[in-house]
Amino acid sequence: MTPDLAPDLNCARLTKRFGDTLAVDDVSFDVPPGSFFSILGPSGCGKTTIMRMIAGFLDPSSGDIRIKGRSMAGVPPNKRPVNMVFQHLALFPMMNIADNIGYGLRRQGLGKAEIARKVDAALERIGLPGIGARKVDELSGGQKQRVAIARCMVLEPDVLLLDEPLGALDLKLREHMKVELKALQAAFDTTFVYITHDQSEALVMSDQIAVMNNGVFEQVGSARDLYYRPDTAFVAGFVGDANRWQGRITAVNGEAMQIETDSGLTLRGARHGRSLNVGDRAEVFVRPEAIRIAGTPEDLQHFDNRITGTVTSLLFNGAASRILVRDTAGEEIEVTLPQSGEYAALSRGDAVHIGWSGDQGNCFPAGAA
Amino acid sequence: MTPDLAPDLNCARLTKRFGDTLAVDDVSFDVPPGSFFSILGPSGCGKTTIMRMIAGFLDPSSGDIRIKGRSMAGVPPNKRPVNMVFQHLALFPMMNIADNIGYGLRRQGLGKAEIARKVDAALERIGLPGIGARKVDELSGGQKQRVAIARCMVLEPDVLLLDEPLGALDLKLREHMKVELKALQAAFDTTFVYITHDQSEALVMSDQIAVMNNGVFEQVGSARDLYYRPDTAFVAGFVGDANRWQGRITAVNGEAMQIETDSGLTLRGARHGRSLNVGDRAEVFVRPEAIRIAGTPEDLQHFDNRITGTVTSLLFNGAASRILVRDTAGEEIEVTLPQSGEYAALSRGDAVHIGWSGDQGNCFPAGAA
Amino acid sequence: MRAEAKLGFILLLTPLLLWLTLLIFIPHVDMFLVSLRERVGVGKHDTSLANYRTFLTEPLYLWTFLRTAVMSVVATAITLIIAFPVSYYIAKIAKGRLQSALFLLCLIPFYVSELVRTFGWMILLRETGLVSNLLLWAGLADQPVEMLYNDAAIMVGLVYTSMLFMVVPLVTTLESLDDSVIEAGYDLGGTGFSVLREIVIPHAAPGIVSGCIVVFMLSLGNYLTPTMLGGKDSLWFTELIYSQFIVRFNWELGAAFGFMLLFLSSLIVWGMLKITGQTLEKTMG
Amino acid sequence: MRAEAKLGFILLLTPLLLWLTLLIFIPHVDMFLVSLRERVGVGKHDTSLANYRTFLTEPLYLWTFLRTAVMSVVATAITLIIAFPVSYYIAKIAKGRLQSALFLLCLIPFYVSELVRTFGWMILLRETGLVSNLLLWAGLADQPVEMLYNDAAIMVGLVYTSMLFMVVPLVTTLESLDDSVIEAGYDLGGTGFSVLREIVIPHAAPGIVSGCIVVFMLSLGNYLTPTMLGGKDSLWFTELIYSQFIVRFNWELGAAFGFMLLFLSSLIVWGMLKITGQTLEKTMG
Repeated sequence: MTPDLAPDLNCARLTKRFGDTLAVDDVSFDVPPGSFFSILGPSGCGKTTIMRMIAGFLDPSSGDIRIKGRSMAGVPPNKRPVNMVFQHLALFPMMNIADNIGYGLRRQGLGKAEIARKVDAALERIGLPGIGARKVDELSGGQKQRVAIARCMVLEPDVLLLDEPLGALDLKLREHMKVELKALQAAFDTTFVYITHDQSEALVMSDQIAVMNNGVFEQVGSARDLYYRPDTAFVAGFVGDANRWQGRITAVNGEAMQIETDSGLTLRGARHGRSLNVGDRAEVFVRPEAIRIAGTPEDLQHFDNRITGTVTSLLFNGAASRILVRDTAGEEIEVTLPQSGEYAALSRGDAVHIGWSGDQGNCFPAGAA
Repeated sequence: MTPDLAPDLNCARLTKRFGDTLAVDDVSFDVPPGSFFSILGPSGCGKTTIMRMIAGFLDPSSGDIRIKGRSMAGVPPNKRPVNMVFQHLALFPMMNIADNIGYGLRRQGLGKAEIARKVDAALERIGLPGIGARKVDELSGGQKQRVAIARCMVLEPDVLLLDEPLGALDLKLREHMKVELKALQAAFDTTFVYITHDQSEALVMSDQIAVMNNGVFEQVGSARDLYYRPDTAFVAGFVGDANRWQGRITAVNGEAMQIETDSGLTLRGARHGRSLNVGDRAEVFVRPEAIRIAGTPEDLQHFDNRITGTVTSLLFNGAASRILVRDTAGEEIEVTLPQSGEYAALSRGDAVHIGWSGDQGNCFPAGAA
Repeated sequence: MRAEAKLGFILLLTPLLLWLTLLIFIPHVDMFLVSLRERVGVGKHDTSLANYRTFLTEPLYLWTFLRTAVMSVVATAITLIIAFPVSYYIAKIAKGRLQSALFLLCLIPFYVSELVRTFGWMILLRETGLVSNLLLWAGLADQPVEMLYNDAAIMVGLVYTSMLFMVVPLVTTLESLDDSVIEAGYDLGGTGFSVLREIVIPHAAPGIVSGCIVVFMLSLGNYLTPTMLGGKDSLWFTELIYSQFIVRFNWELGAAFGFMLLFLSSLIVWGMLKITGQTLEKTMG
Repeated sequence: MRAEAKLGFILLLTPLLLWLTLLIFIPHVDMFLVSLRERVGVGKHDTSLANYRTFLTEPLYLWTFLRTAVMSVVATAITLIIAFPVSYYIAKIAKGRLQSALFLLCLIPFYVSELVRTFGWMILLRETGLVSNLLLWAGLADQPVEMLYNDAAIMVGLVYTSMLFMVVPLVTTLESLDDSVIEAGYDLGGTGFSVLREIVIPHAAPGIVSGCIVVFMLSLGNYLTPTMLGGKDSLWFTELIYSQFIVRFNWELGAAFGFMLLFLSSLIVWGMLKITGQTLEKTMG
């Protein structure tokens, strides 16, 4: 991952038009060798289009895709050194597991004995030795998942593309597969390009994440960058949960600023280098876990945002429990309860004091998302 | 919700057999008026069968269902004072929104003017006034959801059944609809019976949750009861995340006990009233957020379980970030990072000290789940 | 799509287009041209509408067409009434093997040659056949009964032959109706009848319409069944066409008859679509 | 299920069961019984296998059956070869309106009466018809060409009539093949040919088999097309049956012929299923 390594995948000014609509708009990025790169965005943002262009199922309207430095223009899907794990896995139902995994090797013209050896090695590696003779529909969801990955990995592709492969799994298994996928990527030591609309999948697994919206990359960075230092209002709203206010800036002092929200609150926030001036309309995002609860206003003296309100709802969810607090302006603010179990005894209608530091209030020009 | 109120819904020794398989096995429960009752369980546990028996689409093999005290035996679905929101909503695609909502009222033989008035009132209540003339497929997922609820609520049922209605929505919307559903239930003040396999839906919305497995209720209680005081190993494993060890009990001292795990660790746990004796095989569950991290072993002096290990993986997910720690026995332990952002700078391979209080280690007889 | 793929598609489409133009349009255009020729002598022809005039001025021809059309409409209605519950059962109630088996049953008429099947019925229904003997034996008749050569026999033959063409589109549309939509209909207070009228039939409408069109046209154009099972009074319009071509060798008049059949039946189908408020596009859904 | 619902289902099933027993089994059983009777005098019959003996000892009959079977197999093969790319195009490539329109095209043969359609071709292909004149005009022939009354004309008629019955099952099975499975085939290094052979055809096999069975049986049992388009040497087995029933009034021999058609063709279908390793159950999916 040092910068002097040539990127495994390089997309330069990639653009795709469908008729009048611009699905992918001048997107450029590099994926370093051996890294886990995710493209995160809502459905219809163009992430699937990018993936299909890399795989070769779509031709870019303009721009170039290079894999290990070689341009892919005009190279058909079956000649590209990339393979893809499809959303619904697309295992071949008419073949058994061994034939599924061996399909690509047979296409390469390998001998029977060598194919059998490689297939066995791949099954060993995904922790499912000896299931080669089974049928596809005899496997569980998680097993199919692993077979789909093995079917690509036996071909030793330069880049493995994964198109929301966890979407079809049920909840508990999905949590488990997140960890497992990351481990498989480390074991195979191959570049993974992963697309998803689920921010927690992207955050947990990726080395680098590109947040995509309306055909453009809003921000590319590590999970921590996106979460703590979003570049745009869209990223702040899409990655993780956030309370959100709109208002007008009344004072700017270096990075710190004061905003009068439309509902009438006065909040302090930070612009983190963005161009915002007094009188501009702005949006403030505050994460629920950045807000502290206290029994008395004195406990919150060190915060420059302090609000008194009443609890309207308790959203118990174990370690991720939250409360909704109605502030004096009538809006509801989501606040994460401390994991320690403090304040777990709060109930509907209780008065609480909440506060957060102005530095935690990310400000963006309004209307940007 | 005071106990002297007659329950809105009462199921007594409900049993359903399909051929040789026992889908629902002698289940009894009461749902008090105006409460939000959830049945939580993995797919195939029998929760859908219970719901279909309440709605009248299936007849119980034995046992009785009473709604507001009236037995439903032999009452067909169209005569029961319950309505159902289906998993895929089942809006009538051949009708517009107003006709969808008015369908049940027309069946009751109400006059046109009154139907129109009630439909408008219902649309108003779900926050979508004036969309009556639209077609079903012109609505977004969340709007359809609300229309499906309104279609039932205009009939003022005694009990509203909801069959995983959030399953078809995308992630962000699902989070939002959890809060909204709870608010709708409060607004309509009707008894909701909700079935789901998603523990966070059940935990966030419900007054009471029944955890179901293999046709029986494992535990009925509030979200907090299930999370902090699970009655069975199944509940401990299904509700929320947990680290899990199997081993043999080496000492019992009142509620506290000591366990030698199969991997060779010595852990302390608590039996919370369950019958466990020295020499029994047992399972211990510890929640990831119950485990504390420290830089030096001294900081963990007050915990009776202390382990030193190395970080094998960082699972960044904003406020719910975790690390995996490999202990001396080679097992991986999931530990939630503090929300404060402390220890956020940990990286793979770092040595860490972790510890938790023995009271947080829930012990169950092994093989119970 | 890359260029070579496009070429592939064009190659794929070629047989279809050939088939379309060669086998559908040209014969009909040519037939129309022939029908416009009036025989004025041996091997000599003029272009005129004389053949169509003959059709319109001879009451027997018009009457036969009308009879054929009415009988076909009745056959279509009977087929629909029988096929609807059968299709509903196949699509919504039968599961697994039973569903496959029932569907296979609807294919059976195509397994046995129409000709052989019709002869089978003739053997069964004739004066000395099994049914007649059964009735005699049971004392329900005091002399052999002839059940062939009447309109009822034609009707049975037409309905039987048409069943598959009604069942397939009905099963297809009914299968696309989500079970939970029907359950929601009951759950919200609907009775069996109101669910059928307000939910099932509106949803199945495209299938009903396309099934009816095909069955109507098949019945109208059937030749073997009405000829063999029908009596002397049961003249079918196709028999008129056949006799012009084969018996009288008057191909010009036969062509005119053929064209009138196509034209008038299209008119009827169009009228029906208008009346029921359906369009062909909706039907293809 | 509650009792009243059960009653409803039984009522629904009744027409199906009636139809099944009355219209399928009884006629065939009766036909078989008739075929076992040997006419020993006017109105007097013995039970014997004489009719079947006649069939097996007269070379013309066996020869005609063989000819019919071979022609039908060829017609089935040609239909499959034309229908497969068309079906693939309809199921996988065409979208929306185009898809509907193409499917509608396959329905067209059922819109026009088989009789009228056949006469249309007769007009087109006869010695004084359009095609013959075109060839003369283009200098490709120096005297009028008769294109009717030969095996090629029969083949065109059979393929055209059968197209829908091949396209429908093919489109159905091909539509059930997930697009991404085909894409995965390419992505993992497959060429167009290997994807077709290893993925598309194995998946479509049930549709191919059921389409082929129906088309083969329809061709074998067709009467109008071979009779009218075929020449004197193009004797079709159904013509033999027809002449026994209608011309010679020998219903017993006709019934035996009909039964042999059913039996031998079933044998052929069974043999084909064995050879291709398919079962009827798989075919119904």
